[in-house]
Amino acid sequence: MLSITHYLVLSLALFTIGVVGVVTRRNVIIILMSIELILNAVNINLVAFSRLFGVVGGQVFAIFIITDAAAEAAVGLGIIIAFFRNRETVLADEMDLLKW
Amino acid sequence: MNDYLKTDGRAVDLSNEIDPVLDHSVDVETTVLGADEIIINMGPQHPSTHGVLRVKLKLDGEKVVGSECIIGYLHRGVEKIAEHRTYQQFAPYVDRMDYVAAVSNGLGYCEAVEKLMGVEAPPRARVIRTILTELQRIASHLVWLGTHALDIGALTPVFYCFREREEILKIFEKYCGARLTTHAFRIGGLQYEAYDELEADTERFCKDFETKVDEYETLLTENRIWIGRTKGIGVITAEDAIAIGATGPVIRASGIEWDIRKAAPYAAYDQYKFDIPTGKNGDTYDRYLVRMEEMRQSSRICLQAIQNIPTGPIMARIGKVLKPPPGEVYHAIEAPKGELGYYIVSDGTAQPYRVRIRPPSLINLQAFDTMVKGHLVADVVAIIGTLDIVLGEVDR
Amino acid sequence: MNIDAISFYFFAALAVVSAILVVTRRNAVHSAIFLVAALLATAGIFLQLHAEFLFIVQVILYVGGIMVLFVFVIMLVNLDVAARQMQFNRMWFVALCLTIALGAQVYMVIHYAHSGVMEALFRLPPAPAAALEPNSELIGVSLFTEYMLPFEIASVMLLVAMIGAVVMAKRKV
Amino acid sequence: MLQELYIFFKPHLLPILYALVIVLVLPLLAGYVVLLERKVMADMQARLGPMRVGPHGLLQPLADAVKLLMKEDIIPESADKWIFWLAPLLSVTAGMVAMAALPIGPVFQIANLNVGLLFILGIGSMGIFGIVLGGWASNSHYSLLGALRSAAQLVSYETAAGMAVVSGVILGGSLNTSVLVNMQSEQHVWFIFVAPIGFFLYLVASIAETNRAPFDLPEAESELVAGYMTEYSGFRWALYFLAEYTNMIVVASIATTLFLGGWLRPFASTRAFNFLDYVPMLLMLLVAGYSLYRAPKQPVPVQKMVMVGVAGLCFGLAAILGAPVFIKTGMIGAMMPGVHGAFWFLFKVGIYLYVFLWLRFTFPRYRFDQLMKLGWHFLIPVSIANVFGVAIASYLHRSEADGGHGWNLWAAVLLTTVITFVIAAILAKKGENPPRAPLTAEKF
Repeated sequence: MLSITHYLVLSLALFTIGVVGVVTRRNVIIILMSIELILNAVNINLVAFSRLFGVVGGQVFAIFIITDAAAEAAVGLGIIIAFFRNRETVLADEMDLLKW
Repeated sequence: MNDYLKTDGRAVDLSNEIDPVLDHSVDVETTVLGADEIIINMGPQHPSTHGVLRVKLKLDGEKVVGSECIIGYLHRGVEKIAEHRTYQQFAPYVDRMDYVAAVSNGLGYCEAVEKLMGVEAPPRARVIRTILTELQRIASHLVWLGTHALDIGALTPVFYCFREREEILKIFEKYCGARLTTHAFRIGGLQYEAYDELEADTERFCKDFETKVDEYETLLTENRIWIGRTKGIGVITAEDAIAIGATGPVIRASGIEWDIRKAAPYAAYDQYKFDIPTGKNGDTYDRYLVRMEEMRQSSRICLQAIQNIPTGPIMARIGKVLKPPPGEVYHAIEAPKGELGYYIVSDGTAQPYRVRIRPPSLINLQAFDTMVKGHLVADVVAIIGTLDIVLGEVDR
Repeated sequence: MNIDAISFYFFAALAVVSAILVVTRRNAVHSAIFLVAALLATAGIFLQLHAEFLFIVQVILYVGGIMVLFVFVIMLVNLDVAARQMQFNRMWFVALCLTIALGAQVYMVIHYAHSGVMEALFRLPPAPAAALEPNSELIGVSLFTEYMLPFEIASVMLLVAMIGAVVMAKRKV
Repeated sequence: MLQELYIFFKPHLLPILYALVIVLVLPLLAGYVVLLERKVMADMQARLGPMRVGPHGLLQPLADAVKLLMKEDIIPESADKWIFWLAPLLSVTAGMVAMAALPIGPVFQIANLNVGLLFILGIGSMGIFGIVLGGWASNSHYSLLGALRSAAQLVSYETAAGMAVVSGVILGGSLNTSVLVNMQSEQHVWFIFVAPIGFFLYLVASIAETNRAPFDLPEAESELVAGYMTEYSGFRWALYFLAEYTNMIVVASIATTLFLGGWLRPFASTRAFNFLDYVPMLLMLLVAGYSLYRAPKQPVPVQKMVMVGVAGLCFGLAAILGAPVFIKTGMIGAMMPGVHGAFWFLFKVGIYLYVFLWLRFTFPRYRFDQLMKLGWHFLIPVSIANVFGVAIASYLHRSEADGGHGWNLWAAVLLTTVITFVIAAILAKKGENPPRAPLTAEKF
């Protein structure tokens, strides 16, 4: 039978993959995508526990996290576009100027 | 291609040169974001450049900041051909210039040669010429309306327009056997006598046509999308239009009442009452309204003309071999697209020394750059449509 | 093996495999497609957990909204050049450490699940499915009563993010 | 083992059957919608349309399908092969999966989801990936520009469409499609009459969402050749086409469910209009009669046979539709809601699609900036105002016991509709260009 452990392990796996992506990739867009993975891992936990305890709060928080992900994606991608326009690159380690 | 442009004498930035045959696409990445100004290439194989017009557009984002029309893809050397043909032999060639208004082309040429020779077509011929030319004007405007609306995305008017144009072409076919490149007139008059039902056919068509124009107008004139796509698009002021030498509906939409049918009447136009519609704003919408009204006026002229077709000969007395006296002549008529002028120099032989044609499309096309500046790429299509150019005439 | 378990393992495997592909693909568009797959798999897990509303929010917002934005931006910033550049920086060691640390946590979770103080929690049977029915109504009521303030704050945050994104991406400031 | 499998699948048998029916019938249906479109277009443009394949072009869709399948499958050299392969599939799959939650009659529904309406909207919006990825994978400028336009357009108009849907959901009080229809039956009114502006907004937004004229910018042939489909040919192109028509059917179904009373007969709860039950049968008999009348006039024996076949099919349908009306008991009588529900649902979907086609052949095309302006400056504000309006109307109408004011429904609706309309008119006025000098045709 499925227990909460299954969800925790899945969530941790996704989280780890996301973290590895954030740390190792150079492309900012893929880094942002990895962050989305991390947020998703958190969502799985929240929903699993919400189901475990029969309380709706976890799902509400998951909705907030998705909202947050939307905001983050919008602003992050806006910055990437602005950056690309000025420097013609999307690599994280070339974003090494404080202003241009 | 590059060689051609170089010898053409224009300063062309070869770094931005795009092969016209293979690549007629939009440089997307730079269009959307990249550098400040880019150059894109439209045509010559593009569905809405009405033939083989090639337009180089300088863009800032999607906004056009400059343009250059590159023509000559349909150049056949019509003017040069004229120097090696007799006067009569050359007459069919002019039909191939503005092929959607072949009758008007022929009228201009025939009258120019007549003027050079000092003869005049008999009254009957002149009236029949007027009727056919006005029908041709309607047909030409119908083609314009259909394709222009199609470019802007209205799918249906083109079929209605071609339905009515078909009736006109049937009249032509009955008259001279040809529909498109008719060669309807001869120097000195007409070759064919009017067929029996010409009056009846014309009357039926014209009476019917009044309601048909109203039908097109219900589809477009008050339509918000149509207004949005045409009002304020491609504006040219009266001063600019005069400076460029624009004629026809293009200049009339800018508010100048210039129509050769009134200014220097030819054929039988001095006998008929008609109005010259003019616009005020010189934009695409006004040009549309002007042309719509012109169709009504043409129909009005036809209805007047068929009331009283004089009897008599249809051909002036001229010889088999035309040898006009040495000299030169310029004769212009009001073709559907504007002033169509023929400048003919004769050296007294049976072949013209030089024929220079002033095609309205070419001169009006000069307005393109003025019109297109500051508009979006999508408007370029509308502006090409509103100029009503025929590349066969532009390139000759 | 009931349908519950089958669907869980299916979606979990799909999510993990797609997630791995997200961080390893060279081409950003491919990464984005796999991220879509991973997000859809997560949505499947939500459905398996009877969180219908969240499932549909995940599909509409994440897949239909955020990911479209991602794909859009990837296409705007021409990546022909970027794809040929080095894709990974030299932080393998850090990544390895993090992976080991997180892996240790996984082990601990499993370990505690079978023995130790927290076993009771892990053995707790899930609440009956009816506890969260009807799902969307419950979430709606909850959002507009208990979580009213966070909800408003979230909407203000979205507004701010929207304005921020517009300012950022505007052509010439 | 087999027994276990049977027990496992038993509750899913009927949905699987329905799904099979949809997957098999949908391409055919889409093909015939194309034929309908061509015929309607031809009629509006004073032409005949397809006439060669089968009598009156009735077999044209099959011929088209065969032609498309036999075409060479071209994948551009520099395309991203597997995304190029995947993209059309994504589009079609999204459309077909969205079909799962549609209530085609009270019986015929694959999955009666609690969040059915959102499911249709959400899954349907995934079709956008097929468009964007296809445009990108083609590695052609026209395709990419078309795809980007398409994506921007879909995302913009999805907001307005969603808001319009919300106005219906407020009235129905549920996201479940069947419940929504039942609510319309209970309240004795289709929601189009309660939220007319909402319906209108949804109509406009749904046309834009399915990339149909006058919003067909992504495929604007005078500007972009064929948009994201430029590089596609043969079967893959057919898949995109199928996806487009599937999406049309899906949005029409949403509108039907939400605003047009779903599977309900017109005046479903008024006894005096019970004679409308005969309409489906009579309609079919009419079509059958016309087919028989035309059959001898067909030039080729095969075409005569096809015509007779069509007549036979229509007679069969008439029998199916008519039997439950006359025999109200037993098995046959029980078929009544399912069969007639499906008929009325498809009938309304057909009318909605006809409006699509009608608009397509009447209007010119918007320019892209005008399209965006219409979406963001007009439709979205109006749709938000409309949500408020509908909410206020339903609050005023609700009985005082429920915390409302117990107004007459029509008074409340009239009030809020007029207010919303005024807001819309103000917005529309604001967007207009200043008045200009009129045309003058001066006498010479």
